[in-house]
Amino acid sequence: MDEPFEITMTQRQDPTTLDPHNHRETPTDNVVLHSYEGILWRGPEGEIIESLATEWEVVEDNRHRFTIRDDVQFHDGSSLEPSDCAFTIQRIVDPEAGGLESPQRDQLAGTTGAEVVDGERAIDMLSGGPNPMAFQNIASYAHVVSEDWISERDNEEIAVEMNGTGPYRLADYEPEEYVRLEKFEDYWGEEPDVDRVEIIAAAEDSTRVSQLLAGETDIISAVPPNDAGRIESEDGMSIADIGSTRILMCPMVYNEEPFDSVEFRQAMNYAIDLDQMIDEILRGFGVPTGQPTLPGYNGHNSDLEPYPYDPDEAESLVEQSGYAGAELELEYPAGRYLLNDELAQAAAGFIDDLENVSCEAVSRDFGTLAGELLDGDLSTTPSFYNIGWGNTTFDASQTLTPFLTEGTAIYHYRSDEMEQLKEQWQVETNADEREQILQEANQLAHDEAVWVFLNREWLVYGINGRIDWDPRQDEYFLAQGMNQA
Amino acid sequence: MSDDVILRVSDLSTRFFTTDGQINAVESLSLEIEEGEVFGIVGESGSGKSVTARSLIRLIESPGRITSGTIEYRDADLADDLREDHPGAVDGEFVDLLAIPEKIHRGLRGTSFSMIFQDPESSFNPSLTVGEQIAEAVEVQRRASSNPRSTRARTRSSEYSLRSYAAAAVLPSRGYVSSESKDRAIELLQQVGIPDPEQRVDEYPHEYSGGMLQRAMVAQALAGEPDVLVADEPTTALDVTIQAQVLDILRDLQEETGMTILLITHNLGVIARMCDRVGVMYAGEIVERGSLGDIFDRPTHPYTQGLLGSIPDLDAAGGRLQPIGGNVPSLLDAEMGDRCYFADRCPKAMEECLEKPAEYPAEGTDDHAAQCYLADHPYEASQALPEDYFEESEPP
Amino acid sequence: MNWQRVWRSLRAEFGRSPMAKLGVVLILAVFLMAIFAPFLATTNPKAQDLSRANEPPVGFTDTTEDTRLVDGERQTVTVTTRGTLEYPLGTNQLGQDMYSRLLYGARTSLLVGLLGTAIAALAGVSVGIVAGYYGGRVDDGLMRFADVMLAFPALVLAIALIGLLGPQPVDIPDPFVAAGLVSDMPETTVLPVTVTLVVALVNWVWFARVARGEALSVREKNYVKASRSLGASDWRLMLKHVLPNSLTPILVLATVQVAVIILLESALSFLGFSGTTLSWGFDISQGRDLLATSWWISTMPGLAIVVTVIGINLVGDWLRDALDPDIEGESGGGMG
Amino acid sequence: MRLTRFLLRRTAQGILVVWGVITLVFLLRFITPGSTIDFVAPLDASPELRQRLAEDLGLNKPIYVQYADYIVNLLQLDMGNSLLKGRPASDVIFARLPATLELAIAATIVAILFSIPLGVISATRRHQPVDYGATGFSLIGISTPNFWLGIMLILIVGVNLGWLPTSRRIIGFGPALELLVFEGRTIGIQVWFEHILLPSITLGTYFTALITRLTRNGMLEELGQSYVEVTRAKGLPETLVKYKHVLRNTMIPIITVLGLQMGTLIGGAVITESVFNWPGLGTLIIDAINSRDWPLIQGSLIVIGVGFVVINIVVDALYMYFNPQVTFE
Repeated sequence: MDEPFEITMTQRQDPTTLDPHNHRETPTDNVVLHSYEGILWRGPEGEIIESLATEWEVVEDNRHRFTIRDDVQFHDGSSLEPSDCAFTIQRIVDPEAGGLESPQRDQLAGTTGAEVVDGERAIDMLSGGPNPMAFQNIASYAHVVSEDWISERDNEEIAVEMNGTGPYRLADYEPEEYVRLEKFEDYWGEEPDVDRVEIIAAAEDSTRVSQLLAGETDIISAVPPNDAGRIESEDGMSIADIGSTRILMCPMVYNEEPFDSVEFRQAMNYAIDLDQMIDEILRGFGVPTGQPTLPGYNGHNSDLEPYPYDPDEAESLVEQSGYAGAELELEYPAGRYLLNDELAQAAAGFIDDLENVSCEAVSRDFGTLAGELLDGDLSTTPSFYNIGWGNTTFDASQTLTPFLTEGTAIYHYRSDEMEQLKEQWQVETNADEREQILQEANQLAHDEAVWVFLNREWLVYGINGRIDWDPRQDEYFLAQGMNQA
Repeated sequence: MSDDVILRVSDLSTRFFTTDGQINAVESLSLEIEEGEVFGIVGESGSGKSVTARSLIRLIESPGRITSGTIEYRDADLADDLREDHPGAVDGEFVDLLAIPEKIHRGLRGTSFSMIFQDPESSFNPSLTVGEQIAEAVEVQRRASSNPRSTRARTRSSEYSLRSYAAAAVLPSRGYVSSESKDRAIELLQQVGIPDPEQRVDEYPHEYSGGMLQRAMVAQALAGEPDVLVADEPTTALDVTIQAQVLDILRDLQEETGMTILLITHNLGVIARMCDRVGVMYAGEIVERGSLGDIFDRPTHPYTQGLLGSIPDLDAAGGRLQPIGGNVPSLLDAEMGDRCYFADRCPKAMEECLEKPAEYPAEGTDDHAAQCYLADHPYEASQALPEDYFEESEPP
Repeated sequence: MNWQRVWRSLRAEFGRSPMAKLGVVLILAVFLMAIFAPFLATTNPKAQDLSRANEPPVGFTDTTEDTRLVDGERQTVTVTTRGTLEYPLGTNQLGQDMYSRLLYGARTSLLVGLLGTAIAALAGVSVGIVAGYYGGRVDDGLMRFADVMLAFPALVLAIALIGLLGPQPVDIPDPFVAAGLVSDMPETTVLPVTVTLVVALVNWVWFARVARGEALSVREKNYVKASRSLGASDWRLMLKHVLPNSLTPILVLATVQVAVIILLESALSFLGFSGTTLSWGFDISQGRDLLATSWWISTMPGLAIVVTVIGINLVGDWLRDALDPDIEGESGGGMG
Repeated sequence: MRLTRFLLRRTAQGILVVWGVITLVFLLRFITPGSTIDFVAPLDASPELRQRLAEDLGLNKPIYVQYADYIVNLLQLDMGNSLLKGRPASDVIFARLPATLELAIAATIVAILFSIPLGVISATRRHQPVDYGATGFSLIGISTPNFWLGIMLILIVGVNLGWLPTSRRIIGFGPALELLVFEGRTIGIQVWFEHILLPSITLGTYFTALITRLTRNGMLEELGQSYVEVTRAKGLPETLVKYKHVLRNTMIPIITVLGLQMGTLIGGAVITESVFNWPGLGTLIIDAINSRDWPLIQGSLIVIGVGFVVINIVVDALYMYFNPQVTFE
């Protein structure tokens, strides 16, 4: 191969920083994970696989050990030491350690720090008590940085430079315009096929599709299903798709009229024809859900079916609830998820079709809506809203805890039963026992109809035929997984 | 006399086509102007004087149009130049100005003909200096005379690219006007008696007084050293003392350069002071013409008599016309009958006046003539129309 | 002010100008559409039929490559859809009737346009007259404040305020539905209150400037001075002399402002800052991602805006030509 | 002399206006519901974390202290750190500014290049087909929402015909020029031009239409003035009459309107940037508002306010240049 293989990728948003620990957005991950690697990593199906650590084990309930590779170099030429891995964890959980108030701290919830194991190329991750989520979290978060490199720089420099161990090093970065990456010649792992990558962003769906069709870019994320046909039918272009880790739902605040009635909440679920929404709006790119947890996740309850479409049942449940004639507003964040505007409007439309309820979809900008949801004050939370939630730990608790148990910033539901279950899943380390508890919680969420359950969001990519790539569930699209076709 | 004639107008009609109807502003007008004389046209407001002036230099704009007639201008060189390309326009030494293309005609403006307008305040572009505007007029002449033999060269609108127009719009001092022209503008200002011309030349019109502006206007009109100067109410807007000054300047310049002046005014005092020959205008027609003496001492047309009768003292500068009874006639075609237009105001109107009168020679010099039946016939009171004749027949 | 004379010159200009006639016809049509939307609409504009989504307007045939995921397999088929009379202007991605949505969208545009202009005029004229009439420090203070307002681009200020305050929609009951004359149509029309207030807030300055100018000149008129020396109160003078004299230019300005505000409202809806889902700008933004496949969803409401605003501008030209006030700034304010 | 004195006074006034803008922008933050903290704190932050963040950002001080701090910092050109980008707000804003300026200037050039000749031709050939065409175009131009126009241009020129790229900026004018000057490669300018063409047409159309209208009406009015007849009587070439004399006077009202309409241009830029994915101040402001990034919102609005004031001073100076009768009291 004489010609260098160069590709351009377009995603929805630009990275907000290049600091792997100072953000919480997938678009930023999609850039920094070219250069920074985790201690562990995930396979395409979400399974935990080795990365910078080759072995991992539970030493004690509150001590998890990782054995670190010895053949790894950072882009600046220094070699990876276990202390770098320990520093990475410290930097996230301890504001004093890395000079950073990391927004990812709660992603390592329970973790109190990390230390190098004397005399071994290994580190111990420490937690206050039993930590059933330790390996799941490390497989998803904590991307390793060089302690020396970080210590020599202030946070503003770290935000615009990168020095990781990954297969690509930063070549050129113009904030909010592009990131250019080139192959790191001394990468420890398998040499990637792609020599140079440019990552750009376009918030508009149509813009990304146009860019792909015009040959201005090689791979785009979040293709609206309407345009999938145009791409598929274009010579040398194709679609790749996979179910994501995100679900869409419409939470209802449990103590506000009329949603304080379980019957009413159930009625909302019976009212919508979810299958038709998925078929017609999403063109099948989606799967109906009936519980907060996706199949394949810890705690998924396979006995639960999505609520069927039954408007008559819905109307009679509304009558039973005593809230006939209710007027609802469904507030949705405009353009935040794949066709969520249309989905929310359609859901509102179906509810509005009931004889005894009227409903209107109201578009909100995500920032304002998120502010109302996240202030921890239930009274400012809209009583009925649409939101999406990604769970990259493949564990039900990461969805159940924030939404359905009291005291988190975003909760909208509480019941004594759920609170009891939460106490258990937070500490239970026996995997089977924990699975039971989580399944029970999912059953409860389904029966209580805490949300109007919508679909699992689908990842739809448009790809130029010169690239061969299988998409990942976790929304990452990284050049190291792409091959020249 | 025809040897001395410089401008020969025959059968000139100018009409305006408005939404209210056709207006006959100038109607079959004929006159001859001799080289070096001051010819005056006098008449009330609305009699078509100004339109006549504009017609002579072809400055009639839509919806107006010169509908018939010829304006012949004597210029042997011009005639030679045009004989080949526009044979129809040339007659001996005379060139019919209405038969040559606008482009060639434009080349004559400023250099062969020039005009002084009545309202100095609105006749200058407010956003350019007075000097700049006079210098433009000089420049027109300068460019024309740089190649005096060829009318085509002198009438071509110079090598002026779009770029320089744009530059001219933005940067007024660049482009068209040369510094020689500017110097000449200062001289001209001095000539018309503007004090401190070196400084004044760079001032804007709003910094000038009305009288000074009118002098500047004279300077501008003279900048191209025209053969014929048309002065349309040159002093109307000024107060009496300044009127006199401006008229003196005009008279002096005329004597100095020997140019021909066509002076248009409603002020008989001005006429008396300036003119050699006079035409009296009424409703778009010259109703009487003759030497100054003919008109003032031997007026024939009842209208002229009315005009003169209303002036207590002709020698008093600024003596104004007193209104004659009745209304100035409408020039709307639909309301103009085929008769003497003055008949409805004429104290001596007779049945003959209901037909269009011919031009009759009158007592006095050779070219004293009047468009009135009475010029050649005695007045007979028995044929007079009843006093209320026109009131009845006028449409309500 | 002499209303008879105003009326006469309006009529004369109207007779002369075919463009004025066209403008009045367009405006009347849009008004009738908006008012009688419940009768003219063939379908409830909010009623969805997902199985009839993205149908082209009648007379058009749409052929698309449709890729669907069926049991985990992607299948691509060529789908040909023919427009039907049932949905004369086609349907959107929810299978809603574009024609009916167009009619109801006119309501939002006109409601916001007229109400916003009325508020802006009321506020602007009051401030302007007070400033012009009293002059001096009052004038300086108010006009510097107006300068500050002008230094914010209208659209940016509007986006900021709406983003920060939320849409605050208010439901206005539809009288025809309430009276039972039509059924199966929306019972209310949504007025996006924040948008209305914000467009008024960003446009009052133009009215203030015009009213101030008029007040300044009227103040110096002799009859006003005379009335004042006779002891007439300031308020009385402002209401009796200054206000009526300012009406003509304000009327012309208001016409133009309605157009400006309609454009501004549609721009805000387009950016998702409105608060109603029945608006032309909203439909354009919804159709934007479907441009390549379903061009009519964005095109139809876009044309509706263009036609309406042309109509208003023509009427504005007519008023201006007939009444000939000297309005500073031609169209005043701005669209986005 | 006149100009210098005038500029000094206008600058003083401008500073006052900018101060007003700053104050208003600052107050805006306090009248709006929702706390900044909600946007800074992670999705599931604990109350303690939120409290600490508030302290870090100085959000718990009294308002007048915050105001004083803000002014003092601004005087040192410190607009605070962008919450969203984690960099100084001024860096973010000034990095975006060239894109917006390029777009605005390109649109203005498009507008002036087309509108003034069009207006002049239209006025001088009144009631001829070209006049009807120009009048029709300008009517449609001022009535078309530019977001819709942009979409239609993308659809037709970008997608259907494939002549021009549909979005993005790729390269700034500065770097493109460097490429040309130092390396002699025209590709930079070419790419820059291809990308800016549709956005600048979209943004410029309203102005083109507006100025065409103003030019035509102004020319018609001016052509009726007596001095025009005088210039013709002088024998000046017709083009000189129109461009030097008449157009110059027509410019006076046009300039006034342009100054007042600058806000529209900036507002239009917001929309155009959003449609064409143009990385300028407009898209930045929308992002900043959506994420309640106050330092960024305030900074952008202040920069725009200052720009507006500066442009208007320039416009006033131009106005004075074109209209010698003006004396600014």
